[in-house]
Amino acid sequence: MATVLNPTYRTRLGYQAALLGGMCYLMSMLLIGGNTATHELIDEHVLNDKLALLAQVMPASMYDNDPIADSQLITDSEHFKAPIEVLPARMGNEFAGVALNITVQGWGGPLNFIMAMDAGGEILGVRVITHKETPGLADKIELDKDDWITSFDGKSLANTSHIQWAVKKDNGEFDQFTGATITPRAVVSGVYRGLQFYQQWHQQQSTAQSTAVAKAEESGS
Amino acid sequence: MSEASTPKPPSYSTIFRDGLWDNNVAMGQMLGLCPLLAVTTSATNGLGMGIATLAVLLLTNTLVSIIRGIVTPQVRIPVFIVLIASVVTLVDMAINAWMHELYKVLGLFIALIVTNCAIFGRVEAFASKQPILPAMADAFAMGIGFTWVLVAIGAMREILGSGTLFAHASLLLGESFTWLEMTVIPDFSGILLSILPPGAFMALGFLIAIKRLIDRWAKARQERAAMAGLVTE
Amino acid sequence: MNAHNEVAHRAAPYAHDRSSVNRIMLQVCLALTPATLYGFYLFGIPALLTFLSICLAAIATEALCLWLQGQSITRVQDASALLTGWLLAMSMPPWSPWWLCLGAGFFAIAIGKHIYGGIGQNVFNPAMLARVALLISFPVHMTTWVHIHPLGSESAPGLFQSLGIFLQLQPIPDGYTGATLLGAAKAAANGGGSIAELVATDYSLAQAFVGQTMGSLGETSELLVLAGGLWLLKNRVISWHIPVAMLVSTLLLAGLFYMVSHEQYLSPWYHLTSGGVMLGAFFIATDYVTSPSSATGKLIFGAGCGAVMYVIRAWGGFPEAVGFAVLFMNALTPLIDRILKPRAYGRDHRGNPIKNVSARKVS
Amino acid sequence: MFSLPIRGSRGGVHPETKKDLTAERSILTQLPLPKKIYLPLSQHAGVESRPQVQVGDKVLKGQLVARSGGSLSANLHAPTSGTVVAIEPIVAPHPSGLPAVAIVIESDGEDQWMELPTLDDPLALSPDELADRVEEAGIVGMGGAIFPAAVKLRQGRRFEIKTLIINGSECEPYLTCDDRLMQERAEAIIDGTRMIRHIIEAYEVIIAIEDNKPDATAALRKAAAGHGMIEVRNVPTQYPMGSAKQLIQAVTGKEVPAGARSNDIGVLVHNVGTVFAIHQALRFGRPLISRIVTVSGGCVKSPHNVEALIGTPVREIIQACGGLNNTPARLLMGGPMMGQIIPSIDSPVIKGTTGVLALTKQEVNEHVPSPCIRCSRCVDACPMGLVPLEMAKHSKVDDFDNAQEYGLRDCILCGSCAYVCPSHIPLVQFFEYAKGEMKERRNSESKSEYTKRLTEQRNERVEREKAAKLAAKKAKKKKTSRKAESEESAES
Amino acid sequence: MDYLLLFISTVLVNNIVLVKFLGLCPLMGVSNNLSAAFGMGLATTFVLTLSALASWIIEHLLLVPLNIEFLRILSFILIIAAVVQFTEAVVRKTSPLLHKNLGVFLPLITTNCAVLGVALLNVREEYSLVQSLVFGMGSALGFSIVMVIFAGLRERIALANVPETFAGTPVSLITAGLLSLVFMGFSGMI
Amino acid sequence: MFVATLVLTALGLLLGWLLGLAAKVFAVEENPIVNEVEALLPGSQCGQCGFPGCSAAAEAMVEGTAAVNCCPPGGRALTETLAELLNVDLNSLGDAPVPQLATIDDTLCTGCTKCYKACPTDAIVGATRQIHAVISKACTGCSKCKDVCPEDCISLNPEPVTLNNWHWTKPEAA
Ligand SMILES: Cc1cc2nc3c(=O)[nH]c(=O)nc-3n(C[C@H](O)[C@H](O)[C@H](O)COP(=O)(O)O)c2cc1C
Ligand SMILES: Cc1cc2nc3c(=O)[nH]c(=O)nc-3n(C[C@H](O)[C@H](O)[C@H](O)COP(=O)(O)O)c2cc1C
Ligand SMILES: Cc1cc2nc3c(=O)[nH]c(=O)nc-3n(C[C@H](O)[C@H](O)[C@H](O)COP(=O)(O)O)c2cc1C
Ligand SMILES: Cc1cc2nc3c(=O)[nH]c(=O)nc-3n(C[C@H](O)[C@H](O)[C@H](O)CO)c2cc1C
Ligand code: SF4
Ligand code: SF4
Ligand code: SF4
Ligand code: SF4
Ligand code: FES
Repeated sequence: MATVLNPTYRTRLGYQAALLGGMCYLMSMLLIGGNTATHELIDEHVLNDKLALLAQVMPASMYDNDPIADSQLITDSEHFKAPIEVLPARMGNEFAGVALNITVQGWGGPLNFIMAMDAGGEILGVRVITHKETPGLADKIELDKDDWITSFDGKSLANTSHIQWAVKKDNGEFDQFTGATITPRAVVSGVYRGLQFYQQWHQQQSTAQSTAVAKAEESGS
Repeated sequence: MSEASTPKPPSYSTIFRDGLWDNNVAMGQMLGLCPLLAVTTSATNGLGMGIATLAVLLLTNTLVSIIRGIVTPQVRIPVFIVLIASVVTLVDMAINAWMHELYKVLGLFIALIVTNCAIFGRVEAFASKQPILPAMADAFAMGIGFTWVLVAIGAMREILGSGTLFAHASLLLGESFTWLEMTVIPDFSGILLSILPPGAFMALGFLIAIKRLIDRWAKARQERAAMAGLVTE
Repeated sequence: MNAHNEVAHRAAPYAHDRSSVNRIMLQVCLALTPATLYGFYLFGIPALLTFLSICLAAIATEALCLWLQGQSITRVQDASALLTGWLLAMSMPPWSPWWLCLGAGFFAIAIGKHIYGGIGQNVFNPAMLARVALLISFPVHMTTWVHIHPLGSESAPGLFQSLGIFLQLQPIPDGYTGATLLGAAKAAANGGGSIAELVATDYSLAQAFVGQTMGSLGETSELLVLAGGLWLLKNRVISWHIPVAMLVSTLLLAGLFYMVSHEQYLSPWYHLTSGGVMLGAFFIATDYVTSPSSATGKLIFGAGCGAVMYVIRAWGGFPEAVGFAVLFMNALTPLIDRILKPRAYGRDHRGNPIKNVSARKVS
Repeated sequence: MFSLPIRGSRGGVHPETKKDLTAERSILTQLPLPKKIYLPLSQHAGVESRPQVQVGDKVLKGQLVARSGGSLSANLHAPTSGTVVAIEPIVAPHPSGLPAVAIVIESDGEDQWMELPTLDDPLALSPDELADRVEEAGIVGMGGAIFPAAVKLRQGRRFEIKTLIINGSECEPYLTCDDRLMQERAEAIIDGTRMIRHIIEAYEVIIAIEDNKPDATAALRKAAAGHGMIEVRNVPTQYPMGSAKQLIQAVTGKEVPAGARSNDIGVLVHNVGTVFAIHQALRFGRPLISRIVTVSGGCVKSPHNVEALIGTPVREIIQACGGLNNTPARLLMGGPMMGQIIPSIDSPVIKGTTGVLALTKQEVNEHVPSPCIRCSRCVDACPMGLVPLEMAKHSKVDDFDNAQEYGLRDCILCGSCAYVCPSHIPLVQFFEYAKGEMKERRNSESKSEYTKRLTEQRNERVEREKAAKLAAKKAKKKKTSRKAESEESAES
Repeated sequence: MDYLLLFISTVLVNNIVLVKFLGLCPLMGVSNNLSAAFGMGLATTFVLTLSALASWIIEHLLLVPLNIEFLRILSFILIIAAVVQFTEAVVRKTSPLLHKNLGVFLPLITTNCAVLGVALLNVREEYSLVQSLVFGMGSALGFSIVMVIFAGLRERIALANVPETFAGTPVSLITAGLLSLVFMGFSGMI
Repeated sequence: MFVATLVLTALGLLLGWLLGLAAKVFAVEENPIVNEVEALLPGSQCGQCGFPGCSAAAEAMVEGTAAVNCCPPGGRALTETLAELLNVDLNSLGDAPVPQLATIDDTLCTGCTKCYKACPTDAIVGATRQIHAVISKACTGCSKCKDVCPEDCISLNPEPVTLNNWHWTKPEAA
């Protein structure tokens, strides 16, 4: 159809329409081909990225469920402006811990990190996923650049007091980076609020669970 | 783009000279600036982007040259754009699937190769008027020309900004690129400016200034040589 | 003796007042001298070293650039490079290391000025450009402020220690550095602390005005800077429009928000007495080259400087915003100049002839 | 938003007046007669006048030697008696150094007046008649504009003139010719003023004098005492107060609209020198053959005002002032602000010559220009509210449209901007250049239009001829074609 | 308030040209004269707003429901290109004056990364329809402001005696860099 | 999946049709700018530009093969108008040829009227066998008269500088 070479045909509307339509047709076929060839790989990559990240903060040996599948978005305006993603880990049916995907405000924009806690509320690890802080200055929050981020390991609400949850400049426990205090401050306070959130959430969960269990027992009995 | 109106394909040496130096996409035509400046925080990124652009250029120039006979002016732009967009989507998919790390760094800018003015510029100015082989050669020359500028700017900014060159090349491009990685200035905390947006503009500005100096020097030399020729005769 | 050899055939006027570029620049330098000397007294020998190295770097770069462009090197005599270096030094941390100083002087003159063709051609204020570029490039060094250590006092570093600090052979001793008022306020605001509390405990307005505070040479004694500025005004080196507009707009904006919240916002008087506002208003925003030429344009320019400065101070990421504000308004200057031309004699503001033709024709 | 009220006066500069060199010395009137007198045919705004004498003719003092060459031109009279020895190009008293045709009269030493008419009281004559006599006397504006006075008066009659301003401000440094004239001949000036008022029927008359000339003010006040309606008023000393536009603003508070003339707002301005010349012409029938010239400057041994015959070589009036004590850095005709360098010391004094200045290097204070530092002093100094720095920058790259945008059109070339420029940029020269180029362009545009029209006309004609030829051929009349052609050429 | 914040952030803080590096070719190409820059700014505002709207509709009414997101780039750019070309044809015919001032820039805009970039960013940031529009207009305004400021600067630089090596493009680029440096003053403001 | 093809193809067809339609409905006649340029040119068809006449020159200028300053009779004024119209950078052009004026040497002129007939602007006056003269106001310097003059008495020179057209030159520095 698109091979008519007679110039008079070319000025006809049908020709224009057919040309662009045909082009679209061909190209969409091509893309469908491309998509079929790659989409599985891509999906896998995306999943792997997430798992890899999770693995950094929570050893895979800790759980046997699929935290990503079990994840839920929770809005907790008391602690965080943006909704946070909660990825619960279970071993068998036992609650083993949780990973939180949290976004706070950094110096240069949103700062997105993931933190994981064991069932006892002790931090297993924290990793920054994406941020817009100044490279070379505040990017020491990345593990690649500095191991500052590991200073949270093992901390909990129990072993570190409210006052200690701050950068040294503010009389707290954690180092700041010279010349860029705002970023560490944001991370420290984010992690702290994450712990608080966890505490609340965990309590709700267990009360919900216990009431559910109680209910189940009730109905069972 | 004066060659746009010449019906006869220029010689291959002209094509390459133009692409690599004289009429370089980035330095002569001032096109494709967005990716050029956005992703060149390191030489590695520049190389990745350059290769992606080269691939797209090659494919689109070829395809457009093939279909140039049947396109009419009324729908020319949309048709070319559809073609370019498809090719870019394919490349995007491919990089995402097979060079995922690089994809994460280049991000949005792969999709934006569609509107990279350089691609459309070449298609319009060259491929839509020339047979396949010169079109391919042109794409190749322009692509390589674009890539080297990307790498050069990336290198300038990376060295000044962090003292390294081709850092993370193995991570982004594959293990076989490990040999590229090097530290140029050890223990250098870097001039932040150069990897921030202002540094990008200024790096390109200085690169073009350097190109000018070289051109001028070459011309002076040529003239001197010509003069010398006169003297002996 | 025939002047025709020097200045060729030339149209009228054949008379000229005594002004010259060199004279103007030196007048500005003179106006800066008291504040500078006071700064040396407060910050001691390292400050002197910083100052000298920046000025020398600026002058040397100027000479180099002139030579590269094939212009007469004697042009450095116009003292504009000295002034640029001087103002730059006034705005840098007083104990800057040598490489920072040399880099600053070089950047200001080479990139800020000579890329555009030298004196009078640049579009941005060279000194502020260099300061901001360095702030972005080396935020740590550019925000290292030392407490005052007046010459002769015990804590003042001796010659060798000063050289050591300047050449970065030894670090600045612990406890010598701290945050400026604006820096602390910014930190307080970002950390959710109370500004009112901070101000009440740590900072005194009178001290800031007289100069007993930390900061750059040019932001310590607002009083001496103000005196120098007024002297320039009196000598008609600068006009009142920019300084007044800038100070008034800062005062108004800061006052407005201070009324909204004492907790969150700093009092306008602190805004006026810290962070080199006086230096900015009288010496930096008034740079001829980069500010508008009409009176109305100058008013808008000054007000804009004040407003942008306040916005960045109050909500932006940088505590010391004079440089950014001035540069931002520099960028707008060509537009201001184009739009706000003075009203020409016999024309209205749009450039059309006025219509006051009243004489009716007799017959 | 910032619409400021129209201010009394704006801009302007205060150059050192240097008037003390000559202000206290009375006018030298009895200069030795020059041997030769050179009368360029173009001493006024407008077209050249046409010679009425031939080489070899004998002329008497005051005799008409060249007649006005059109509606905008002026008559020229012999300043002394003698013989016309040449009508030839001489080096014009003009910075270009180009030649200009002049009538050269060799003085016979007698200085013999022609017979002057006896006149009735001019105030009893009709204004039109008086205007005719002013024209006859060859009077042009003596304040520098050299605009034919009669034309101005006649134009003024077509408007309702509320205010006649006599311009005695003399704002140019060095010059004191008006000052001395006002001091020494106040009566005559008042008399002339009354005549002008009579001609244009003005409601009020204001003699405006800068407040640095108290003696002149006093003299005129005294002379004007008997005549109501003539007010002698001081205006602030500020250059260019003498410019008509600025003076009108200072005196009446009104601005002359751009592109309009002072007549349009009911004002007429005349210089005191012009007034004196009009007095001479109407009272005594004397044409304009001499004028007061300030001879001053650091290189002049004994600076004085002199009453010089028009056409006297500059060399001779300098000699009358003791000669030079140094080679001048600049030799000027007019004041230092708006005057012009003259190519030769032998150039003649013309009707518009207010002064002859021989300035030292220190006085001129010229420097090699450096780039503009945008200090905007020129903007502040400009009495017209223009933006000289931008005008110059755009003129420099020949972007005249933008130069116009910033005010080139309205520039009066007063030089205030260049006077204050710390970078010593020859701003006025940029404007002179730009104005000249624009004029050239306008000319070439109109020439282009003109030739286009000519071409079209010719083409039409050729067509017509062709058609005619064809018709003629058809009619088989052989001779006609030639005839038609010669007719055509005769027509054109 | 959130919309306001988003707007300010897009205009000043994350300026599309100076920080996000989109639309640089027109910035360099069409800024040597103020009126052209102004026209380009207006035309871009029009197209950007339109494309933000169109792309949101396509994404949410076509691509997502049909699960064919991989056609995103293709369909976005197709629609943008067609709309732009159509507009241009209409403007050229109906208002030659408008065409002279705006229309000539329209074809240029199709290949301006900012347009597709904004559309894609809208999707990536998961903006709502209103947010998309705010973002689109904010970006456009940011683009126009920079365009006009830059044109003003370039007009002045054109009159300066820039050394030969830097005259023209290099000094323009460096100025753009310095302008971007100045805009960094707004960072941290969000 | 193939719904994708369908959607896109439909979209393509629709848009293609729309654009084709737009091109037709909103068609504008070709290049009015050549006419505009031609209207600006002096129209004396003198050929000094190297083209066989003004319309050819106009076409070449619009195409970009002729410099906008190639027409000497038009002078700077025309050059600038054209440069603005065609968006050409004036600085990139070399020096324009200077407009010339013809002068007839009256000691040699025999009054043959050949020049009179050749002049496209009727700039030459004089009847048969009388000395001819050039009205400089009307002469475009096309040299046609010079070419036909059998006595070789016509010369072309740039317009002389006089007191009337002299003006200050552009200052050197700053
Ligand atoms: C170019 C530049 C980038 C900056 N980036 C960051 C950043 O990413 N994170 C941060 O916390 N502060 C950043 N800052 C902010 C300042 O350094 C700020 O003054 C500092 O955070 C205040 O903390 P201090 O008490 O350590 O001086 C940056 C400053 C500059 C000049
Ligand atoms: C065609 C023409 C007509 C003029 N008519 C008058 C006139 O009617 N009245 C007048 O005062 N000046 C007239 N002028 C002269 C100028 O306006 C003259 O310069 C004026 O007196 C202002 O003096 P100035 O040169 O000091 O500004 C005329 C000028 C021209 C070119
Ligand atoms: C800048 C400038 C300064 C002038 N200064 C004087 C002056 O001092 N005295 C004067 O009589 N005319 C001066 N004139 C000329 C007047 O504007 C005006 O032409 C003159 O007064 C009209 O009178 P006239 O036609 O009798 O000469 C000056 C003109 C200009 C443009
Ligand atoms: C009142 C005044 C203020 C000045 N301010 C500055 C300034 O802030 N920064 C600077 O680099 N130069 C300044 N200069 C010097 C000079 O204008 C500067 O070197 C030019 O910008 C160079 O083109 C100033 C000059 C004067 C007269
Ligand atoms: S006075 Fe001179 S240096 Fe100052 S702005 Fe005007 S032209 Fe420029
Ligand atoms: S010469 Fe022209 S621009 Fe300069 S001050 Fe006088 S009127 Fe203004
Ligand atoms: S030179 Fe000018 S007037 Fe002569 S033919 Fe060419 S375009 Fe026409
Ligand atoms: S050169 Fe000769 S033919 Fe041409 S216009 Fe002049 S006079 Fe006429
Ligand atoms: S590459 Fe972005 S606009 Fe050209």
